[in-house]
Amino acid sequence: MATASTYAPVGFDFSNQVRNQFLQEKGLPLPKATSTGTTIVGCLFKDGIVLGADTRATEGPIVADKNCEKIHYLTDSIRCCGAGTAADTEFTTALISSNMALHELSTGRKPRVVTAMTMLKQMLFRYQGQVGAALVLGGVDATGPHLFTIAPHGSTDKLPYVTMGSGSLAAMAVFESGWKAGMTREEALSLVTDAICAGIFNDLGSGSNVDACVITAGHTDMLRNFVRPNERVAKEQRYLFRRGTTAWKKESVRDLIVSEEVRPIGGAGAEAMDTS
Amino acid sequence: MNPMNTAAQPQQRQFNPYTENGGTILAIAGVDFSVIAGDTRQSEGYNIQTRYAPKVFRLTDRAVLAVNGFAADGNMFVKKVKQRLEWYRHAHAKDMPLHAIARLIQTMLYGRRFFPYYVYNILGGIEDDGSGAVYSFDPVGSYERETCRAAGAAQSLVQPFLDNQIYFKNQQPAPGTAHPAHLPLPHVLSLVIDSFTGATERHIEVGDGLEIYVVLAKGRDLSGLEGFAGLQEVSSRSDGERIFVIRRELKKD
Amino acid sequence: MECSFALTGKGYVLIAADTTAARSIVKMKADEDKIKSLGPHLLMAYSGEPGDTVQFAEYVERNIRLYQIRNLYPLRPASAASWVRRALADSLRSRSPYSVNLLLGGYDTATHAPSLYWIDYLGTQAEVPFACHGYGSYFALSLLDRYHDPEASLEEGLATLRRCIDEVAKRLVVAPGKYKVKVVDKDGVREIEL
Amino acid sequence: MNTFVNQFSTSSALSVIKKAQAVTDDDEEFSDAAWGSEAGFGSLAKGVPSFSVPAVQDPTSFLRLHTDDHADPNCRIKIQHGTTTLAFRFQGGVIVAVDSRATAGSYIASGTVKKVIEINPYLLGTMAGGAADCQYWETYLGIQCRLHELRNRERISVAAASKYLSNLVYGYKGMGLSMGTMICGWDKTGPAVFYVDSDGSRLKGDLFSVGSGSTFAYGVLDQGYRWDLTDEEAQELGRRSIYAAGHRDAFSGNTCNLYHVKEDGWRFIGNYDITKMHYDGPGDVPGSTKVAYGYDVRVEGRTSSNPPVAAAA
Amino acid sequence: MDHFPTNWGRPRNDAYDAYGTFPIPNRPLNAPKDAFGEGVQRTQQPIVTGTSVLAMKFKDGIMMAADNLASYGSLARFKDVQRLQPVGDYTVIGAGGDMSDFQYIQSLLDDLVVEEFTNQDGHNLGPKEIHEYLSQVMYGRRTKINPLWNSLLVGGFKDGERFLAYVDLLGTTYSADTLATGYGAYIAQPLLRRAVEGRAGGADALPEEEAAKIMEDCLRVLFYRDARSLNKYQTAVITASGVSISDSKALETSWSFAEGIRGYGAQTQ
Amino acid sequence: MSIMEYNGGSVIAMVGKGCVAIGSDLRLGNQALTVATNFEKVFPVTDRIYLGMSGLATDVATLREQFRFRVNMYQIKEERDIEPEAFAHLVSSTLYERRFGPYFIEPVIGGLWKTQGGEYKPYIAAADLIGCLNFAKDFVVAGTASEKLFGVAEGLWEPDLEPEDLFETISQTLMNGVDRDAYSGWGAIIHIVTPDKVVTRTLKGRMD
Repeated sequence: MATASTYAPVGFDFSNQVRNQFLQEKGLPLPKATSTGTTIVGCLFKDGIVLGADTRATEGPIVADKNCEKIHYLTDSIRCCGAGTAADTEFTTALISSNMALHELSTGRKPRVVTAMTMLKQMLFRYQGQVGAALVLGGVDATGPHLFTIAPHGSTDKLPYVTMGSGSLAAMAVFESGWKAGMTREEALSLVTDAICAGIFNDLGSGSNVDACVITAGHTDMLRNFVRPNERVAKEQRYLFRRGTTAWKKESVRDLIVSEEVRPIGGAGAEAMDTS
Repeated sequence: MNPMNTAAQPQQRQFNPYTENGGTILAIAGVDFSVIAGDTRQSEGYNIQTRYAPKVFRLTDRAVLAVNGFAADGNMFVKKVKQRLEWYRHAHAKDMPLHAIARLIQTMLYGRRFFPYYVYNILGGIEDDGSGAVYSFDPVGSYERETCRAAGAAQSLVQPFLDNQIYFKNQQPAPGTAHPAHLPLPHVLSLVIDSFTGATERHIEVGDGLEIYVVLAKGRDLSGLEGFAGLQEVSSRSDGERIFVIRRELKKD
Repeated sequence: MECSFALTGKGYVLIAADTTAARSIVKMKADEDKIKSLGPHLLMAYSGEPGDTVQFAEYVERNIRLYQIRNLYPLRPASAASWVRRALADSLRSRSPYSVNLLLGGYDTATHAPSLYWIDYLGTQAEVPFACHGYGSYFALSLLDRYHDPEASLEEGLATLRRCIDEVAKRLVVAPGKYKVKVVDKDGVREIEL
Repeated sequence: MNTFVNQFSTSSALSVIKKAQAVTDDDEEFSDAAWGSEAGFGSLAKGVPSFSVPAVQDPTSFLRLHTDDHADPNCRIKIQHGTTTLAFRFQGGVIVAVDSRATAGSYIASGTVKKVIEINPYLLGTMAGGAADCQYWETYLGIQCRLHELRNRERISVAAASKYLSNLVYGYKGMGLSMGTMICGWDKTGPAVFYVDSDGSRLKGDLFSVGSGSTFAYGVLDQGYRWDLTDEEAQELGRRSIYAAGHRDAFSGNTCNLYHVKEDGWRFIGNYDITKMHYDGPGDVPGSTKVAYGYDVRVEGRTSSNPPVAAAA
Repeated sequence: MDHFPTNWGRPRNDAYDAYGTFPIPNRPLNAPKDAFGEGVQRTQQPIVTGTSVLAMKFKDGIMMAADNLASYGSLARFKDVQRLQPVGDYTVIGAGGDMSDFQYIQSLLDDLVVEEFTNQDGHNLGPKEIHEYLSQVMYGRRTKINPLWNSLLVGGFKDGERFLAYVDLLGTTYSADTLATGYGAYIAQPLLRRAVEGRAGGADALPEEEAAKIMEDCLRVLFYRDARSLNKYQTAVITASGVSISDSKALETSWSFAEGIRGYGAQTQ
Repeated sequence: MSIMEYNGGSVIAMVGKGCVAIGSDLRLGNQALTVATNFEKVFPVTDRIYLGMSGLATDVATLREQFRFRVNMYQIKEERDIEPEAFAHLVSSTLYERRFGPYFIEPVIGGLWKTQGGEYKPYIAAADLIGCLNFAKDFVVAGTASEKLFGVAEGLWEPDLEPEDLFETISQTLMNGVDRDAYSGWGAIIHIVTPDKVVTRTLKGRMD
């Protein structure tokens, strides 16, 4: 009864499942988790890989986060963009990232992109699509640059340019019409920016800013908010309230400053405390 | 838990005659003016169909109707209302007064009680007594006269903001003062613009453009409208009520 | 349909629960006691899924008793309520969840204050001056908002309780006929004839 | 539709067929004019209005599919719901009290709805259920009541008016109308209250409350109700009961509108903010006990704890 | 009507009687029923379908394009279907969706044009009128729950004005400088918008040759990504000098972009 | 009606100049029925971190206990107070652990973190019911009134508000937001956390 251990077993905890089933049978539909419409892309160029993502996170039609980060760190030279159920992409990539670090420590070699890809696809396949992460994985390792997509059920794909998320069609159109082999870094970066912008401006699930990440052998550039095409315009007026506008019933103040008063012992005080 | 739920699941049909086209409309009535605004994005799902589809329509020189919901129903409904107003003009040689248009819209909406127009209407304009008025409708025709109202996709984002800023809800006036009963036109316009830029930030279906119709009572001067870029007059006469349109860009993502 | 009411007054908690045990459209029994004393100053009214109710009440009763035996003093009402809530919330996550709604009333002999806790089958807990479970709550809560007095004497409290029962009898289609009423105060737990 | 083509087309065989179709099958030409001023010409002669119905096997489930937000919270057309209304008869006439909230799903669509429909100076109808259903049919009832007056040179009785409404909506039974109204008024028989709903039931009685918060209103109303209440006491009881429902029911609230029907017709007593009543009471109005209605405000400073007197000393 | 407090006022579900308060829970529907209702067939799903239609405004008029495929499910059934149809002297309509419904629409429009011609009243049907007519037809059919399963683009040039608008099976209409139906709305529209909206001066600064190139690019991308498309297409150009619909053209495509790539994962050979 | 709306309730947190404010409404409902109007949904975690939870009330209580336990364990092990960011990740991973049988709550975290220099900087975060964190720089909301709160906050909030101004802004946002939501309201409580004190105020909100 009421046992809560700090050392719970690893992995998912299904103990609420029974109760939630019970509630569902009572007629309360279970809520759906935050799922993000997104545009994420990646493309190969002469020296490496460029990954790109928009920065909008939505809950239904509401923008929950205007500037979230969708390019996740796996290792220094491998990054992963996530679309789908937001929490799943976040935790899946975090888990694989730590596994990659462990792998690196146990083998003593720089981990390869295919290692990350295999870990991810095995994990996602194990959960049969229940972990709803659609990923674009890119990185440069000893064997050169690699770019993969991983679908929620664990299938993977290897291509010179890839897109995922609700804006994937818009972004893919840009790639299909603009990609060519052996681009320079600048060309690739501007193509990726164009592709993300196509998602941002044509897909309602994507929006706000462009994040990009350029990975070459030996160097990774994370270009957070590389382009900001959607800055909010200044408001027409300010909305400051006069202090005292809000009516309240009661107030309590908790002082966090520990105040110490030093009272000298001896003199007048000592007489009262005569211990002799 | 109520047992009713179990059997009340809706059944699926193959052809759904309705869809949702996003967007938001809003109207605010002032003492001798009324402002009716809507964004211009028309979307379906995550797809932007067009960046410019007007949701606000001039009916007469003193009545403006904003429609939101299913665009095909909305356009058809506006067409029918305009037709009825035209007939009225032919029969009576004058424009139908605002409160009568409101009742007309109710009966027209209710005529489709069992196959509703999926349209949220807001009618704004000038009453016979020269005061600004806003009427808001639900899809099957219940209506009431109000001072301000937002409808559509982002209604729940905009309306509480207007409650606070127009009705001064939950605000205590400074001691010895009272909240103004009516706000001046420039203030109302800036509230409208800020409502829409705010809704654009947080609601994916709102954006692209903003169209603000301003209806001024007969004889009211244009004070409060000067300085608005792209102000356009759409009234048919200059000696009666006058209607102006202000167009603004909104974010396009 | 089951109904239970509880309200606090000056130094006491009054708990009333109907006494019908029903199966489908049949009344099986008309004098079932649905209020359990969990300790010298603690009462619990329970309603909900038949079977679960008694099982859970007895489970709670024994554990609270066990605590008293081990520690030589009983759990105070607030702690007891918290424990009962937790027990219910945990059971809900097990293979065989208890589906029980509870009203927990107790008198804290240390602070001399009566306290009343409303707990539903999900393990939602609220400390309230008066509470109801069942369809009766739709009628009685507003009435109690109007007539309840935290400093009412026992007679006044009973009068308010009678109002609730009368109102439910008047308006609820499936109103239960008879109620058992118990009170807990500084002298302990006892049953009262309405 | 394509009528303008057909109108002038006499040539092709196809258009002849089309024209025939248009005559037999053109439900586009429904009377959305319905009643009122059709192009400025009255159309009252047409009688009971007609409605267009979707061309599907089961129109009721079609309507439910698209409008029943309880079965399916994502349904598109959210018709406004939620209400507490009450009316009771006493020696001084009829008290009608209502709240003013309309909800669509969990969104409070309006807090200023007029839920008392002034049918004529002697008749009031309340509005619960589908707002449009009540507004429309009670306005229509108003027309019919006036016609009755013109035909018979006397006011319609409350019984007849309510029966008229009941018959009207019973004709649409099972189609998805939703209306629970009380027709209140004063006629030759004195004060009268009738409950009419879209199932077709019509009940005569002394005291009714209708709506999602009606149970809460009943709780207060039943306890305070007597036939021989004074006017002021009755008004206070109506206000207090609506407050009770507004406080406890999520779908009722905002303000209370209070009407009193007497021999010389109805009178609007006032509009009271529920929250103001909670904190300060209804203000300086006749019958008010000048006490805040809110439980926590009322019992402020009172405690159930009962320390022994000896210990306190 | 439901009287339970939590869902008070909603229509009662007569199929389920919670309290047993009604003697006959399953009330028969009192509305008149069509005895042959079961037998009536309506288009409830498209059968032989066409995919995207693209259209854009350019400096001198409107350009539209569509491929020549009509699919039967996943079968590329008819490979020489013309989905761009001139109507009158100023207008072209392009159709996606069910091809039989489109042919019905064509017959309606033929009648309309003949009708208009025989009237000889000095008026000619322009794109605006035809779009209005189509939107009424489509909306009317959706209101009868008997839709014409198409999405149509209407493009035209009359009296010095370009006109481009959309109408679909629900009667939804809109217009913009660039339009696309079907998958084109997701794949081609971003490219079209970038080319037109993104251009200084917009559509007015877009010469015909460039428009044709953009159109071809879009069709190529669509052919790459839309599994129901074909690399054989037609374009229509409507300018002040009238309507011209091209013969079928073939797209140059290249599939060598991933030559260096092996497999879908760890494979290297 | 969704399970997240069963008990009702909403929470909001906002950043000010060197301070944060976090508040909730006070309703505990049982669908449309209001059971109690004293149900606080914001709890102190440490002196300068507050955690708000909206959603199913039983899970609010369960998780409150669980977080208190885990924070205490952290404190015992590390011999220092937990920082807001670490706490946010604690919340997030606790929720994600139940990915396939979630707790029905959406947490909102507001607090101050201590920089190397000993300064206090504001920190807010929110998560969905399976723990996807959202670190905003302005405001975060959760609960049945979240849409309404987003709308008002987007209009009213501005950067660098002093504690007293922040109190007005968050109070106005919360009260006007919940006034348009049937399942939230019935009073509200706001905590303003500044480096040297926490001011808690119970608002006089609408009671219907």
